[in-house]
Amino acid sequence: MKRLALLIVILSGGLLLYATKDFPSWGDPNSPASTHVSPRYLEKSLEETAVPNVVTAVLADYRGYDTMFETTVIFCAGVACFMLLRKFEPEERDLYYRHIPTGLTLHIKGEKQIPSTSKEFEKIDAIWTPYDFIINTVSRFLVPFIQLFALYVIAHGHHSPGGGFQGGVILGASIIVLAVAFNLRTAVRRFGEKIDGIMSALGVFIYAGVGAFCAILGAEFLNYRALAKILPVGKVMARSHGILAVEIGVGIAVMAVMICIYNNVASEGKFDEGL
Amino acid sequence: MIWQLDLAILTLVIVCAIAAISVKDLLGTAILFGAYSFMMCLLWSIMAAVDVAFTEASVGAGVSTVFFVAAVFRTTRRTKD
Amino acid sequence: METIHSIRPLLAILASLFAIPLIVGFSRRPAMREFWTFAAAGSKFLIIVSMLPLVLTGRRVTCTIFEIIPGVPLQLTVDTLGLLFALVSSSLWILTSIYSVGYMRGLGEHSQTRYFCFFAVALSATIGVAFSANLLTLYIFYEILSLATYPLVTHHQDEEARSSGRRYLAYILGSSIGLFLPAMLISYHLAGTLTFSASGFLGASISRKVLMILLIMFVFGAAKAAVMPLHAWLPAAMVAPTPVSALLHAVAVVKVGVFVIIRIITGVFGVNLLKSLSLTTPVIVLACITILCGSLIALSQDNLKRLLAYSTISQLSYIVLGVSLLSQRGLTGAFIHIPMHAFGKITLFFCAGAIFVATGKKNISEMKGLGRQMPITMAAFFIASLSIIGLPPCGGFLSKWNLVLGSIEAHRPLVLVVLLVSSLLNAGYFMPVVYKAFFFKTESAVAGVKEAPLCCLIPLCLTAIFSIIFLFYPQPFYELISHALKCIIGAGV
Amino acid sequence: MTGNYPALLVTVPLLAAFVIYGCSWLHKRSCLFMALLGLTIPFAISVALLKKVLINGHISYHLGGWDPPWGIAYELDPINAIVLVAVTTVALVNLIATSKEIETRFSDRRGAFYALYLLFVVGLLGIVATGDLFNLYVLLEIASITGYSLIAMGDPARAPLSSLNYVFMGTIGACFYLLGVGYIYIMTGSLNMADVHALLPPLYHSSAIVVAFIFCLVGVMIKMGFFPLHSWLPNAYTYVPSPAASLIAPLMTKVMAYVMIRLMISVFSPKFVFSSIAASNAVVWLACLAIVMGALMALAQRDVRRMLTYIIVSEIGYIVGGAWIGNATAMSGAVLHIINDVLMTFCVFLSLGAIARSTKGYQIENFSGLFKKIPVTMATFVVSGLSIIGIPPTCGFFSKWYLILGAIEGGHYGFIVVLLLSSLINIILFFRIFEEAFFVYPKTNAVHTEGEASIAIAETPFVTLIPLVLTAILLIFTGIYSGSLIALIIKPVVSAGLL
Amino acid sequence: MDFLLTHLVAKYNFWLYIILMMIGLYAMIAKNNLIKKLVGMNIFQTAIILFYVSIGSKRGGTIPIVEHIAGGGEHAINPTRYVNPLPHVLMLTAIVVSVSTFGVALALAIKIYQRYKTLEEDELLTRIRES
Repeated sequence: MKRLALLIVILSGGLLLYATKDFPSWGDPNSPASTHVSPRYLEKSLEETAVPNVVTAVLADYRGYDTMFETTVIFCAGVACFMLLRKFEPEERDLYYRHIPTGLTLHIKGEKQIPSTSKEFEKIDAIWTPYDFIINTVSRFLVPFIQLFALYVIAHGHHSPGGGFQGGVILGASIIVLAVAFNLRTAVRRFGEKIDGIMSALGVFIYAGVGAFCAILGAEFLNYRALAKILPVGKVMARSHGILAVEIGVGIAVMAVMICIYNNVASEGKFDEGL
Repeated sequence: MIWQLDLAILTLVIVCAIAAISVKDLLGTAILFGAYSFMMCLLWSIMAAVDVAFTEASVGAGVSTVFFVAAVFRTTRRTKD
Repeated sequence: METIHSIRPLLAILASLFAIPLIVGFSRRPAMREFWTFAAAGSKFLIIVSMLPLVLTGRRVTCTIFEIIPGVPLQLTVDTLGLLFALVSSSLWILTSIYSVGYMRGLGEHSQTRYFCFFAVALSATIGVAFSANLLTLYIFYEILSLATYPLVTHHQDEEARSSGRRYLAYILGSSIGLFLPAMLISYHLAGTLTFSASGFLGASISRKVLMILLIMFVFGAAKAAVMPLHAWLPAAMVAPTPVSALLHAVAVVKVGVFVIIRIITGVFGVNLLKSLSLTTPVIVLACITILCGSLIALSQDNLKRLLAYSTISQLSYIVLGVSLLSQRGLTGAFIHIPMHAFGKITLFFCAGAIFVATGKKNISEMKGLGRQMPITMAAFFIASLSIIGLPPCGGFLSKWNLVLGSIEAHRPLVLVVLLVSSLLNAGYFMPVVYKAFFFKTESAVAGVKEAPLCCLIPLCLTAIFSIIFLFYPQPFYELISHALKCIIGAGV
Repeated sequence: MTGNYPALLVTVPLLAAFVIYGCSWLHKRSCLFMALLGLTIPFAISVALLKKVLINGHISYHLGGWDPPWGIAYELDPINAIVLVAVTTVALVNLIATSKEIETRFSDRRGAFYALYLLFVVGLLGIVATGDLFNLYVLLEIASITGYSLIAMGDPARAPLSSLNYVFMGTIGACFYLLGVGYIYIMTGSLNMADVHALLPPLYHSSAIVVAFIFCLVGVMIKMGFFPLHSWLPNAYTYVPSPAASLIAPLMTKVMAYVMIRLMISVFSPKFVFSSIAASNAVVWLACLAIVMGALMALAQRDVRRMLTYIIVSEIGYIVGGAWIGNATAMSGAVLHIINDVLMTFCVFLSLGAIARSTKGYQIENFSGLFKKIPVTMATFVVSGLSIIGIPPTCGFFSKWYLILGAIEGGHYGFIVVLLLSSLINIILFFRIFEEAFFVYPKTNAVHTEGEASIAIAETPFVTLIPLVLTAILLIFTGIYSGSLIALIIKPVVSAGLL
Repeated sequence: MDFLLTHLVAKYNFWLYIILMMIGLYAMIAKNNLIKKLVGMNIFQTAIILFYVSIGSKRGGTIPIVEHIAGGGEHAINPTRYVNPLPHVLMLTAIVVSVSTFGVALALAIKIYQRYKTLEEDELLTRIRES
């Protein structure tokens, strides 16, 4: 196998090397890639979409259709992780509870359980370890700031690097930090699985829905210009707003999916203690 | 652009990549892989691809590594190669 | 030639297909089920007969269903030759249906519904082959026939039946896909059409070597004609219930094979082209070998049905031989051998089946003295074997006579010798059966046996009688054949 | 609204998938209805589009209102449209036919299942319709990721591993494709297929373009399971749950084969592919090898489903061989075979799924006496089997007809021999099963003479049976109308691109 | 030397990405551990991203965020001053695709581990053969 691998690798590497001889040299401003299609984005994007960050303009508008599917790919991954890993029935019905005031652990066998409304008891796993105070406090302190930054990244994607993806990932990461610092149950209590599932669908739905809405308004699919009919702005600014709308959708979807993947991977779909 | 820096990072990237696939501890692989992603992200920001670098920093070096570590915790650290 | 567009050829094909839902629907009521079989058989026969006057007045009936491949529509054309074949097979279907009822009920066979269904499909396909206007249509029906007969061959569902079925499929489908299909495609590539024409559609512009290869591929591709060495499926297929063997392996299937070869020689290549390049010599040689070997092997058979199978193999090659002689007499002989052999051979199979129903015996050695118990059956057997051997007062004489004349006409004396030797061999394997039946003492095993049920008996008597009638009244056949010959030979002149 | 059909075709199931997944958290029972709706509309749209394309000719749809090459465009010609119709038909019919099984088998995650199902269809539809090289990659990944997860839901013992292997192979394939696109981009600066097509001719002799083509092709070939690169396919398609099997097995490989033809004709040109690269003979021989090896490996299997997966490998060989012979007839044959093979494979997998209700496994031995038990289902199985063998008048015969004819025209006799040989092997493969199902009594049933009464008929439920029968009939109809299919739809497009 | 200058130095990014790609591909095919294969897969994907980003770079180009003055000036933008944004856009998509594939693959690996308690390919195959 190793020899075969080496052979394939060398073969493909050699082919690629052979091809580089015809490449324009690195960073050549006169290469076809830099002269054929892309100049228009640089020249016109501000004028046509009112978005100075050309990457955002291309991402969400000129090639917005790609990005819609990119978000869909993320969504697929979330749904796939849910479908593959999520276990609804626990394998063994051994329940562990921790009495919060005293720190005693209760082990219940059989059908009985403590109602989840109880404030004094906390459901735990057999492998429960006490939380680390410093980590807890720091992360609790940090999470709001992370989230604020994430919102900034989403909202300011028009003018600076960033956008829905990066913001969404950071937003998701803030919840993941909670799950790592405390445990998965705490994180899920804050941000439930159901909400998560609905939000992942909602995010991509916003994106595709904006596109479809443009089509309903009589333009092409994803032609945000059509939004000018209902928004009190000009056609160029309508594009800018459309981009913002889809970026928000992307942010929601990516956040929800990141959390979903983490939850399922970290707990093998049992939604217990987590790591 | 400083080509010496560029070259150094490129070398580091390759070193990280080779290390990541040859370390015999999967947790080590995870961390090395995170380092690799981060180097990559630096490389891209040098090349003025800020958006890509940002994404790679948050996705590749950040969330991917977390997933990776989570998966390693849920499976095994041991590997034969 | 005047052409009439009519849906009648299509109806003739569909008549038996329409019966299938009815047959399946009445699977729990045998009487109704068999009634529908008869109804289909009768209506099919009537439709075919209704086209007879049209064709005899020199017109042809066409029915284009649709264009299936550019230049090659799914098209049916009734010409004299096809009509001759269709008449023979549809008329015999009626008789076989009667016989089937007796046979299947007499033995209490299982899965009778399936049996009648596929029988009907097979007949449709046979008529389809007869009426095909081009090679593709013919091929389609040919394949349908192969598949429809497969469940009939494996009817008994035991290991022997299944292995025979496998062999049957291997030979028939293997040859048709492996040889016939590429030959057809190459012809299409060369000629751009596949429609039969009296002078053939493969032009003389094609090199002799290619034509020769194509001809050989076609002859072997139509493995249903059982030209050696692709004959082994036929004896194997004798595990089928006797009516199947009778109709399909004496009339429909094997005759479809030779009919395809006739079509190939007369419609694809054209007699004149073949004659001018004398391409048929290898076919003649093959046919001669098959005639002799088939008869020789038949001599050594003890199982009556296997004997009949080998006899069929050799008799089929008479037709192939007659056609490939390319002389007027030879063609006449070949064409007229289709009905003559059909009626003769089906009688023999009916008899074998009747014997099996009445006694349960399959081997000749166990049939000693059977003539006294089953006189009618054995008499019919005697008449039919005379017909196959080619002796008067039976129809078989006519075909043999024409073939002999044809071989002289074509200046092939060796063929004449083969024909004569083969006739002797035919007598050599048939006469002992009759002799044993009538002149040996009745064995205890068959003592007290009575004739088979009436349903079995009547058809075999009828076919035997027809065999005799045809000698004295061959006029209808001759008329059809002379029309056909006028097209085939006259076209190029 | 009709102007937006090309976009709606893809986005209606997309939106439906999101709605389904969202709603599955609130109300589980409405999922099926929405999924059906989400596939019926695209089906209607695809038919309307086909009609429109046939009347008005080529349709170009600019997404977001940006003209290509700056924006993304959908290009629809008659071949695209017919493949789209095939995809939507299969997806819709399969959903109807297997809905019952999905509902019971994935009851607690049916929302996720339907969402992935629809997204898979979205991916395929997009792949077929798109006119942008990179968009194709993204859609390819959608189809792949959904495919991986649908496959992994099968037999818990084997499916995850086969799926993971598929992930590895599939990612290599997609990455190779992406690399190829990168090479095209660096040389031309464009990603739009038509634009690239126009820009390429001066670059035909550039090594980078040749390598780009090779990488794109190898990537696509991995995805379609072309012979030496097929190793993921048998396992993945053997252990996939049966409702997904009859969706993925017919569509994925065939759509990728279509992508190959698309690359050959409308990105690169036949002139480049057949004269500049001059590898067509080698590829055709490789296709011959694929056909033979696929057939032989199928012969070695006792598991029917596994056998069928190897048949898929050999069918892909047909398409590749036909496409690379390099004349219009063979190319038409290849395109026709894509459509026919979609239908045949669909029918055979669907009936196999229905048969699986009545058997314990997919081993040939389990099939004994099935005909008595489920006659109609078996009949459809037989029809699809005959079609795969290539018996007229089923559709399989006609694509073989054009393929062989093209091979004769191209003088490629090895391909003819191989095609016929594989047909012969297919006869053995299928009649082995037919024999078992029709003429062997199940072992438990010792009574030999009166088989009829002892086996109760337990026919497939109507919701599965009717689609199945319709598909089987469709096989014959496609065969009969293949002449007009070629003349109206395939030939005009293919011969415009070819000699 | 001339060759070196024109082919090696001028295109060293293209060379290095090939090395990374080869490492990744090798790991994917030759490694025995499924997680290692996954790492190889990711390296392979990032190598391609590196390649694309290299296409987009321009000597003397700056980040593709055009300068603008509040209120909007009608000055012409000189595209040679900014790097090519299109590959960046494409690669954002590719990164997302790679993380999605990674997530699904990890889920599959966990599922495999749950059943067979190993992630080594050879051990998996023997265990499958035994069962």
